[in-house]
Amino acid sequence: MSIEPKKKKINLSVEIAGIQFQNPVLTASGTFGYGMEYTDFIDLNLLGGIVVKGLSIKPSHGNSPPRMVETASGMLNAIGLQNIGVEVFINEKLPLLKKFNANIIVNFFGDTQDEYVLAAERLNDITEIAALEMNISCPNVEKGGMTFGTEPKITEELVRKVRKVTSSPLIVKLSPNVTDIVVMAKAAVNGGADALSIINTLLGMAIDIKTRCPMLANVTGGLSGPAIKPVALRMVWQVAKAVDIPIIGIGGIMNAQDALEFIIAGATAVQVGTANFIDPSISVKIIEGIKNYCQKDKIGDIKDLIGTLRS
Amino acid sequence: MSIEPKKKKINLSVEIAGIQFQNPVLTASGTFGYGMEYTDFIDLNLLGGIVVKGLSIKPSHGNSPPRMVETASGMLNAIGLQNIGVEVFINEKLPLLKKFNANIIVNFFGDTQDEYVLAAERLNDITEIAALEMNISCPNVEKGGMTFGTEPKITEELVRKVRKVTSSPLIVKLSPNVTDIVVMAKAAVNGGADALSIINTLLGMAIDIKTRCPMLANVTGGLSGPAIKPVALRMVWQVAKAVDIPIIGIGGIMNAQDALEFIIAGATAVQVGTANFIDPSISVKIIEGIKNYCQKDKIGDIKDLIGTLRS
Amino acid sequence: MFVTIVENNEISAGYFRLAIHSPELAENTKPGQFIMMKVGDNYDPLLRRPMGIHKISNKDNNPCVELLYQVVGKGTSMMSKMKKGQQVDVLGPFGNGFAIPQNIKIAVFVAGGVGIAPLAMLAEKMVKDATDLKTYLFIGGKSKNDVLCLDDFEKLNTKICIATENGSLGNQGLVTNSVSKFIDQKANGQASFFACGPYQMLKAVSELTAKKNIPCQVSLDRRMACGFGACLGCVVKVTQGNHGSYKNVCTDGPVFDANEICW
Amino acid sequence: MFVTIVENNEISAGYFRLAIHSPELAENTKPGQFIMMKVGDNYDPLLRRPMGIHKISNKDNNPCVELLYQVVGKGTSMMSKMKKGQQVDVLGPFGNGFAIPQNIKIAVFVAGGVGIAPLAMLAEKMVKDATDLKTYLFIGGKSKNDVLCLDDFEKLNTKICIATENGSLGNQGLVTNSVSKFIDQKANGQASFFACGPYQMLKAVSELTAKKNIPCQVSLDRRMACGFGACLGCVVKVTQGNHGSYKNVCTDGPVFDANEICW
Ligand SMILES: Cc1cc2nc3c(=O)[nH]c(=O)nc-3n(C[C@H](O)[C@H](O)[C@H](O)COP(=O)(O)OP(=O)(O)OC[C@H]3O[C@@H](n4cnc5c(N)ncnc54)[C@H](O)[C@@H]3O)c2cc1C
Ligand SMILES: Cc1cc2nc3c(=O)[nH]c(=O)nc-3n(C[C@H](O)[C@H](O)[C@H](O)COP(=O)(O)OP(=O)(O)OC[C@H]3O[C@@H](n4cnc5c(N)ncnc54)[C@H](O)[C@@H]3O)c2cc1C
Ligand SMILES: Cc1cc2nc3c(=O)[nH]c(=O)nc-3n(C[C@H](O)[C@H](O)[C@H](O)COP(=O)(O)O)c2cc1C
Ligand SMILES: Cc1cc2nc3c(=O)[nH]c(=O)nc-3n(C[C@H](O)[C@H](O)[C@H](O)COP(=O)(O)O)c2cc1C
Ligand code: FES
Ligand code: FES
Repeated sequence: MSIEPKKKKINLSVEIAGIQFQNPVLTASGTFGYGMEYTDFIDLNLLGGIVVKGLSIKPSHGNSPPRMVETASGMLNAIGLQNIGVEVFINEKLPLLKKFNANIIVNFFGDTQDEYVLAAERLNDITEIAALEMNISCPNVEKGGMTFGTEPKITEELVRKVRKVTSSPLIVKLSPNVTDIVVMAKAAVNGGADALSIINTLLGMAIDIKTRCPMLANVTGGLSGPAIKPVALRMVWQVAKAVDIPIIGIGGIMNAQDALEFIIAGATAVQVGTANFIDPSISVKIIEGIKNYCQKDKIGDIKDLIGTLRS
Repeated sequence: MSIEPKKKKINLSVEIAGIQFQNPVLTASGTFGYGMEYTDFIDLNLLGGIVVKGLSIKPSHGNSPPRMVETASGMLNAIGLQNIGVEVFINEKLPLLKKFNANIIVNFFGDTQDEYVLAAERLNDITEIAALEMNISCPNVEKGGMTFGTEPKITEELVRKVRKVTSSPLIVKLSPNVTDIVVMAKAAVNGGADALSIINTLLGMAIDIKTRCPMLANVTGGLSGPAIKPVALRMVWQVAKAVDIPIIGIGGIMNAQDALEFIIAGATAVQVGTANFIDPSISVKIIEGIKNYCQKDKIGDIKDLIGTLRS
Repeated sequence: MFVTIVENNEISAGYFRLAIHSPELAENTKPGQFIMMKVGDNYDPLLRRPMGIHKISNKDNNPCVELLYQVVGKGTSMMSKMKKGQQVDVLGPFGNGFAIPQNIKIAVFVAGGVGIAPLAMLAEKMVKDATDLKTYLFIGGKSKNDVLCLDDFEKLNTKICIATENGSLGNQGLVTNSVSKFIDQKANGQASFFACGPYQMLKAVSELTAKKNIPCQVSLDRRMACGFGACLGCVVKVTQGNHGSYKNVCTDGPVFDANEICW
Repeated sequence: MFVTIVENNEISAGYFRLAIHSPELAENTKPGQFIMMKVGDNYDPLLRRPMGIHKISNKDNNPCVELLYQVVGKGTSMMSKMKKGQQVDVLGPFGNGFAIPQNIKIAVFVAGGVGIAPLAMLAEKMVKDATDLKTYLFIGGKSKNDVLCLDDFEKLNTKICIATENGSLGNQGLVTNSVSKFIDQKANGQASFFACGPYQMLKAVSELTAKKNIPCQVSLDRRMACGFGACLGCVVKVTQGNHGSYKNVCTDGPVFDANEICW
């Protein structure tokens, strides 16, 4: 894109939980399908990583429609974690995905603690899978629907159980719907997390005043997109100050500037979510934009930018 | 606005904590100054109520600038509760405000529990003040900065202390930065709240990637505007199902449709905040819009719409 | 991809026809497919808008695709203000499109309001490709203002039956009343139905055709975040597969066999 | 209030002059006041943009106010695409404006980049109203492209001193270097300074004038949510009052006595 004559080589690679990423831009779970949905639009080889749609040990149909609605600079979704299940993923999707340079990260969840453990066990020790990302923003069936990710004790216990059954790098993805994200982050660290993904969606709702019905069949859904960026950034910053493991920043990242804000706040890498729907090639543009920023600001290694907020 | 020949009279009045409001549209604290800032733009007599800028027993200078920044469909503010103090308000602002038909509601706060009590005592029993709104989203100096409104026990205790010293109707304004808004709402009810205002701002942050400094001198600030509406609406709906006292819905209300969503979700009234900055006459337009909706949907009394979500 | 607007005219109150110059789309689009259009440069509105392709045409020797849209909200209202010469960002074509049965003898189109949009392109192609095809159009709307594209079908010698809710054009009532009579009296196994319009209309047509085992394809409307199978936000419940199974309207549809849908 | 755009032209790369038809604003605006402009119809961008009034003029016998703006971000970039004839929603005039001292003999204007905007209107009015006024303009920018409105000041017989950072016009360096020399050599108690531009420039001018006790008014830029005193988002720390006191830039300013500000 740039027409400058001599460009210094910039090192964009980062390390998270012992895995090398060629650059710090990943695609977020649930917004990138199983990867192959995007091959018409971008070269998956260019990505730092691909986090696939959240998988459970058994396939799941997900929620009744309507499942999504647009909001101001955001969207609500209540997909209900529809997925093909761990087994089908391994047999049908992974063989296609593994051909690319990008690290494959498998996002997974369960309705019960046992289901988390079963999924993690099945996904353990598959060389094509670079890391597991544990989604703890799921309704806890055993606890009447409160999510696993809002009670520090349960979070710690669950992470520990999963930690025991897998030798893969374990990333825990936190829910933002909590009073104190730092407490939750520390619980995940204590349970054995290697890295943290921050944040999942904020719980929201919309109503059709003509019919007086909720816009989502599920009534509430997860808010994502640029609307939530300020909240996500704040949480990444808070946690980065408090824990020693790497953080992957997520929430409303639409361009390189947004991604850089997260890195400056303390994220080692970022995930691009909702933006993929609007521009399916955005992740590659973000990598390019980060490179240009480093070039301009004379940053030879992206790692030198992480957590450099001046305040 | 409408050209229909015969309009049935629609009853827009609502009652909260024994106070009658001529309509359910109030202006939110901190976004409407002390009221007089808006007299060039609208007739204050038309409003249901005016909630003035949060007052403390002593005047406060507020935070260093920069104090605000725009975000996607929202804004962050870190005004730091700059205010003229209860005494000056009573002597200089209230005499001007009391001439209008709108109910005057005084929002107040403290850095310590004692300061809350002192402010409430001083504001007690002033006939021109229709109700007190207690802002519990303030840093709790005694507890190292965690806000009063994120710990249910402290909330209940604080509300109870304030309740004891005032016979004015007491509205408690909740912070959305909590895991479970229903728990906080119940704490306020147990403490003796007559009504609840839901929600205050979400905690957020923004960074200038050129300087690598936070956009706000205070680093973090409160997110308001349309971006937060889905979260606010969800919280109003959750609380409306769980408590028996009236709720005032707040968060990203920009037009009559937004206001109606809150009423359908269970709010008895609404407060308009950030929207006042963009269109200082918006509150009156919202009242008009609610009237038109009722006319069209043959709702003779706005009270018949409250909490009528079909799900 | 960025394409240039060649035309954007109001053809009936609240309905616009927008032509964009795009050899790629003109060449690759099948009837029933759609594009995703970004409206405005900012984050509000955030998502692209799905818009069916209405026609493929040539304007000043430029291969174009045309949209026919109704202004219903924020995005379509912004679309209506777009000007000739302006660039607009679209993705597509997406979706399966209609399946055109081999050796079809009778094609019946059922349109509600702006649902006529994809059917115009479908009818034109079917008539062009077939040798001996009889076509019928049942078209309905609130008032005559909502009944569009009659001239396109007249050109194809289609038999047209119009219904409006207020009776300002054609029969008064729902278009499905006319369809019902037609099916009872005339339709038989040789006919194939193609319907696009409001959900309730599609459901009614589906029931009417199902009773007589007449094949019927419906094009569904769903709110969409992506349009290409990544978000799973657009699903519809289908009869096929195990209980509670869903299909993507954007990639498995938007056109479905009517009896595939759990109405 | 909705007003009509009469003109919106790029006068130098990245700088535009926008004229709006408005008898109310033309009649009631003092130099140094500003308006708040809504850009776009949606929630992104959400807030109005503050814009100083640059001139009052007549276009085709219509009383107009003119803005002079630089494209720096989302809102100003959208402004640059606004077309003649388009309606735009503005509030104002807001702010105090410059205080014009009685019997002033020497007026010195110091402008950085687009900071020239309000000074052009101020200078014109001062020259018109005064009988025997000498005027000086110190104007700076990154390059000659950023040095605007020279002709307006030439018309007023103003002595003009230009500085550009890259030396492409006038002296090379910061405009405050020239101001410093001028103050050392020529300025005395009869002069009054009026400055608008980047914060660092205003601070420097303020220090230079303070040393010689020369009155200096500065017009400040702050991010604003409302523009009319309701949000307290725009404050600046002032020396007056007790420790840590703030004033609103929108209502107490944007123009302040330089020594009132805690720089
Ligand atoms: C495959 C497909 C093809 C379509 N073809 C056409 C066409 O040819 N002509 C035409 O006029 N309309 C068509 N529609 C409907 C069109 O997409 C909506 O009218 C449009 O998205 C409304 O956007 P808005 O911003 O004006 O409305 P708003 O109500 O402000 O939109 C809010 C959100 O809801 C979505 N939405 C609202 N109504 C619909 C709807 N009926 N279908 C899908 N999403 C909706 C919007 O995309 C947006 O995400 C089609 C829809 C689909 C799914
Ligand atoms: C009283 C006053 C008068 C002004 N007069 C002029 C003028 O005559 N000509 C001109 O070109 N500019 C003027 N400005 C600056 C102008 O308001 C900003 O350049 C403009 O708001 C930038 O908007 P944006 O969306 O393009 O930038 P963005 O950076 O995308 O804006 C983001 C946010 O920051 C605010 N912002 C960004 N820069 C400034 C700034 N320098 N001052 C205040 N707010 C800012 C925006 O209003 C918006 O809220 C004036 C500012 C003030 C306070
Ligand atoms: C349609 C949709 C589906 C999602 N599905 C998942 C999921 O399966 N697992 C998960 O951990 N997060 C899921 N998310 C959350 C995203 O991964 C991401 O955390 C969130 O959307 C915030 O990022 P964004 O604002 O960039 O979209 C989903 C988000 C969306 C919008
Ligand atoms: C600039 C600003 C100042 C505010 N000050 C106060 C305050 O003093 N007390 C309070 O309880 N809430 C305060 N709020 C919160 C609002 O009253 C309201 O709860 C919040 O902004 C959400 O509503 P909105 O999205 O309509 O703005 C303030 C909000 C803004 C934007
Ligand atoms: S619209 Fe995203 S999967 Fe269909
Ligand atoms: S901009 Fe709101 S008080 Fe100044």
